[in-house]
Amino acid sequence: MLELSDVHAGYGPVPILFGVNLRVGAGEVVALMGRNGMGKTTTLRTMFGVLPATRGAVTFNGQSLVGMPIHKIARLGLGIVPEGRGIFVKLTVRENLIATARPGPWTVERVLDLFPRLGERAGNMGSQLSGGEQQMLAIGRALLTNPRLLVLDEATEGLAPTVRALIWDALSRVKSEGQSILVIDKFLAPLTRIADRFYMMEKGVAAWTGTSADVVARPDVVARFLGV
Amino acid sequence: MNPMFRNTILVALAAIFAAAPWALDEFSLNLVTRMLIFGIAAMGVDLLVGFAGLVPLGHAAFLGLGAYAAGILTDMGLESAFVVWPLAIMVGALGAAIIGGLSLRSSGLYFIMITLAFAQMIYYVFQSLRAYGGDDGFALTRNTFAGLIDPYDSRAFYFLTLAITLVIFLLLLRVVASPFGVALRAARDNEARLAAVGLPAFGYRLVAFILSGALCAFAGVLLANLTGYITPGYGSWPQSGELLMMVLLGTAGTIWGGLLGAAIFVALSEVLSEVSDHWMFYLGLLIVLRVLLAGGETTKLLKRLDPRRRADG
Amino acid sequence: MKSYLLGVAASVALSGAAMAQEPFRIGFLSTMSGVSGVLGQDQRRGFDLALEHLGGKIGGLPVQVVEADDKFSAADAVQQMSRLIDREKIQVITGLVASNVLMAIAKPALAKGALLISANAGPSPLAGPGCNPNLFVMSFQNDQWSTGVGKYLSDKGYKRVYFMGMNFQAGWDHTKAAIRNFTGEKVAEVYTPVDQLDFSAELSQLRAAKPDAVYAFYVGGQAIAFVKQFAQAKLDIPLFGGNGLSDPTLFEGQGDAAIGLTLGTHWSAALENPVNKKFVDGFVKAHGRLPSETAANGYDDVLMLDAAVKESGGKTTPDALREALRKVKYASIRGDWHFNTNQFPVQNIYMEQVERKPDGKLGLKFLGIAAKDVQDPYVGECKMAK
Amino acid sequence: MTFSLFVEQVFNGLQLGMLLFLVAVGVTLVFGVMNLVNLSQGALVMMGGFLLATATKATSSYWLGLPLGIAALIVIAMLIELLVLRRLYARPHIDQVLATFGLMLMFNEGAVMIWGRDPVFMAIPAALEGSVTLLPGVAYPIYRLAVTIFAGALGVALHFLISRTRLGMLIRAGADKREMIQLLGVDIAFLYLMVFCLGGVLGGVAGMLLGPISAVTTGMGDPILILALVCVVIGGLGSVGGAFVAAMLVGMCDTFGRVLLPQALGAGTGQAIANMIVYLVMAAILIWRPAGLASR
Repeated sequence: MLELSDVHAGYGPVPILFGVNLRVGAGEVVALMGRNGMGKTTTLRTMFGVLPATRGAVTFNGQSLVGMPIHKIARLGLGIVPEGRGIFVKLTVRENLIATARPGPWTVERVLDLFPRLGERAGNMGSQLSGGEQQMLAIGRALLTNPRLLVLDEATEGLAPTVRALIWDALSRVKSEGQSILVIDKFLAPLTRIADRFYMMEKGVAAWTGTSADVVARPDVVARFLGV
Repeated sequence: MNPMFRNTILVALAAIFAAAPWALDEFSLNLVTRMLIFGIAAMGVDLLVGFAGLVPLGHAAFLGLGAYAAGILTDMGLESAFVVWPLAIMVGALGAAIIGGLSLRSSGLYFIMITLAFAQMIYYVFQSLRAYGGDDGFALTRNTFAGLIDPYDSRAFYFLTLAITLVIFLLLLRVVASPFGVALRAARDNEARLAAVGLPAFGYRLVAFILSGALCAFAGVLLANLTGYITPGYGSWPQSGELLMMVLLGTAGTIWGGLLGAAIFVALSEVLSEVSDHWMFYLGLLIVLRVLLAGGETTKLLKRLDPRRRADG
Repeated sequence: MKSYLLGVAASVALSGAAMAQEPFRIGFLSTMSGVSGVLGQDQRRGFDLALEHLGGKIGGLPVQVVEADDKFSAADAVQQMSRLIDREKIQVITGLVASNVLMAIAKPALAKGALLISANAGPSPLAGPGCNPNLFVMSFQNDQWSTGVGKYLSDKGYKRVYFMGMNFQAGWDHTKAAIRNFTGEKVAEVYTPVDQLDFSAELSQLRAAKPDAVYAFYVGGQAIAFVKQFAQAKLDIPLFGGNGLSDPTLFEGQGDAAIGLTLGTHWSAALENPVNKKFVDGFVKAHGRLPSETAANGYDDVLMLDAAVKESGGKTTPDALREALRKVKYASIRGDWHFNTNQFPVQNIYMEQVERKPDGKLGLKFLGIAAKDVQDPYVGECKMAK
Repeated sequence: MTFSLFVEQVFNGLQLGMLLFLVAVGVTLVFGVMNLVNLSQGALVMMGGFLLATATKATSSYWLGLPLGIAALIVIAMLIELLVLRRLYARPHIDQVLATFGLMLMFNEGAVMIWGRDPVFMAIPAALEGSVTLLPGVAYPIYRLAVTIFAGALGVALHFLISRTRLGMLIRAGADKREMIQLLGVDIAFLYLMVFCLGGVLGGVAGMLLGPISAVTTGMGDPILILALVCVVIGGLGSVGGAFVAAMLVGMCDTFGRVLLPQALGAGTGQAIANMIVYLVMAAILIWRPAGLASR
């Protein structure tokens, strides 16, 4: 459903992406990995139209996203959980969920069922939440836009192991509902359990792609793209 | 700019300014004098807008402070410009120190609004000075120069203003190129970095504010002398807006832009008001178009003309 | 530019028969733009109507009017004065609707030898020590209207009067003159800021003081706001003022609230004389409403200049006109009046009242003379060097 | 000061405060959500007066004129946003100040070109004529009371809009994280348009309410704009609640200052300080809290 081919982009005169090719199919969970500064977040920003692609094509269900305003891209069915979570601090938890909600299978009740913790804090302001709660809220908020593709950028960064486990559990449940997901994360082990396919980014291109089984079977790939 | 080209322009400008008194009738000469006077004020405002990145919407207050101080001192029997003018400028600087000290605790939008509010306060002080005509204002006898200059000779007054403007212009060029000017711009671009090397942005900004207030006060003194009459209108908030327009019409952040902008503004309002009683509409339209069509040119220029950045690449 | 065009048009019209005659070039410096532009614009309407009635000539001379806009600012006024005198080489300047503008240009213009004829502003400093042989104010001195009103209030037997005014020179002049000429008790003397538009606090205070009558000096937008709010407060106290409190330019804005206002004035649209009738009828026909006091001054100004130029035998130099103006006699729209030694008018002050006319529009009823041959109180301080 | 005069002045102060609040809300919302200085709000106040006067005259009915006038205001506010302000959001503050200052000049003189220099009349609607007795001996004009109540009701409605509706949530979210709400599918350009129209219309409505009390003339909005800006600064930029508190404070200080200060300090000094009281209060508050009352 999502296809990037030969995408170039950058900040002003500084190029970051040098021809990214990437594809996410319907119902698929795809992981995007790589060391810091290799262009993962930039790829997402280009997909969402925040950064203009200087070359190449981004299509979603056959429709070109290049040059489209950010909100239209989102409305086509791309839901994002951004790096740093981007919670609205002056809104309550419930308001964060419903402010940008669009109709579809995901409802507030189902999200609260997925993350019961949010239900307990429904009346609290966004600014009063812990990091883990903010992350749950960001995921719930993205789900409530009822995206065809959910995109997560570093959804477990800086969280305690128990909270991380909660998030991974929730994502597997989401996957089991048939939701397509594109996920950026640093933790390989849980990703191999949930992702169907992997892309490894290096120096602005998606240098390697393969299934979860391939990743597990190829320690050399892991060492090359993720090792320190 | 090519130095050869620049020098040619400067020489040509100097020739034009020197020849003006003989080429122009008294009306046009007074108009040019007004341009220079507002140029001084606009250069002062530009110091804040273009170099400190602060937008004051109340600098007419210092224009008014200078004019009122000069008028009141003259009324008290001090006639010599050598006494009255420095005192009046000091009054402006003192006012700027107080207002600046209070306003500079904020920045951005707050700074705009707070300077406006303080200027309104001073405006109402002028308006309530019953001994000095209240809202109607009062007449000022032009200050004397110990017999060196005839204050009522338009040419003499023009050359005096021209000389003052030139001196201020050259001084300001040195000021913005000095370590002080560099620190001021550094504070504009990255306050945290400046603070990290132990330089408080507040101090630099306050000095810039006082300097710009003093320049506006000087312009007020000159304008009061040229006009021979002082009203609270000198300190009104639309006047503050006009000072900003002058900075924009020139080019913010260049010092000479203040002079150019003031000249354009004075000429523009003169021409427009001769063409139509509705000149304010067209003035407003021109300002809006200028802002919209400039397309952020001001900011781009700010960056391009910043010597530090230019040195970087 | 506009004035140049007018000038060129006038000069073109002159070629031919009038070629031999030098046109009378006159500067019209007034507030033509901005919020106060209504004053200068109406003054100019009156001025132009008189020119039309005189066949475009003053004292038999073709006229070239050069207009300049003072923008209600002292600094701009001085600059425009310089344009008229230094560039246009005009020596006779009239118009001058605003006190602050007249005050600002008087000294420099007189120093250049120009003749100033104010057709509206009459600030007290220029009537006293600041008087000058080349400065004529043909309209009124600020104190005159309210001198009449103060006397009228005393004559009508009001005991306790509440005085209010705008906080600037004209406000003080007018209000203090009313107080000076009123023999009863002054309940209060309140001045409000010139840009204040809500008088609720002052009106509540006024209600609590329970005066017999109120004198108020307000002009322009403040007059509209004050009169409306006074009516809305349902105070049932008669309201008096000068001509500025309600004039035909304000009728539309004030509506019924103006009905019953009693005003002191040096001229009224209701004055019965043939010249005034011709003026008022002509103005109503041209502009669809009664003329304001500034329009009347503009009109009367031209009539006076016409007589003065005839008196001087067609000479329009400041010296010739000055001497002629000192002796001038003409049929004025306001009846007989003459220049005092300070060259401000000595004239009757009339009372008029705003009423609803049978045609449904607001109009003015003439109540009579409040005071005869009123002169300003500053004339004694004028030491005119002849 | 007698008790009845005190009560009356409280009502006067409330009414002034409410009107200032309506004008200040537009400025503070635009500050908060779009980070834009809008000096053209005063022009919208004036346009409100002129439009209602014209619409009332054309339809011979205040109650028909009111919705028509508001509709026209919405169109004007939209045009301002679409043609000018939209291009200024990413600009430095000086560009915003000057462009909106230019707009103010254009509207003030444009009103002269359309309606002429003579002030335009606006009557109190017949249903709101007359006065009510608040206390024995204190008759208060019904219209002023109605203005206070109506403006207060608008304030409550606005509070409801901002705190309870989706639009309100988006306004608060947009003031917080501009890019994030676009990433979640919200058309920010449309949201900004809505916010500006909302603020502009509230300012215009203030002008409409003011019309029958004061003069409908060019520049009538300018002094109100300045006072509203003071409220915005005292209240804290972007804070609607702060603007409300500040507007009440300014309304009361101004009303009571004009009565009490001349009594306490003598006519001359008292009146001079009464003119400045609002600015003195502002200076005092800013020395205490440089970012306004709403800041923590």
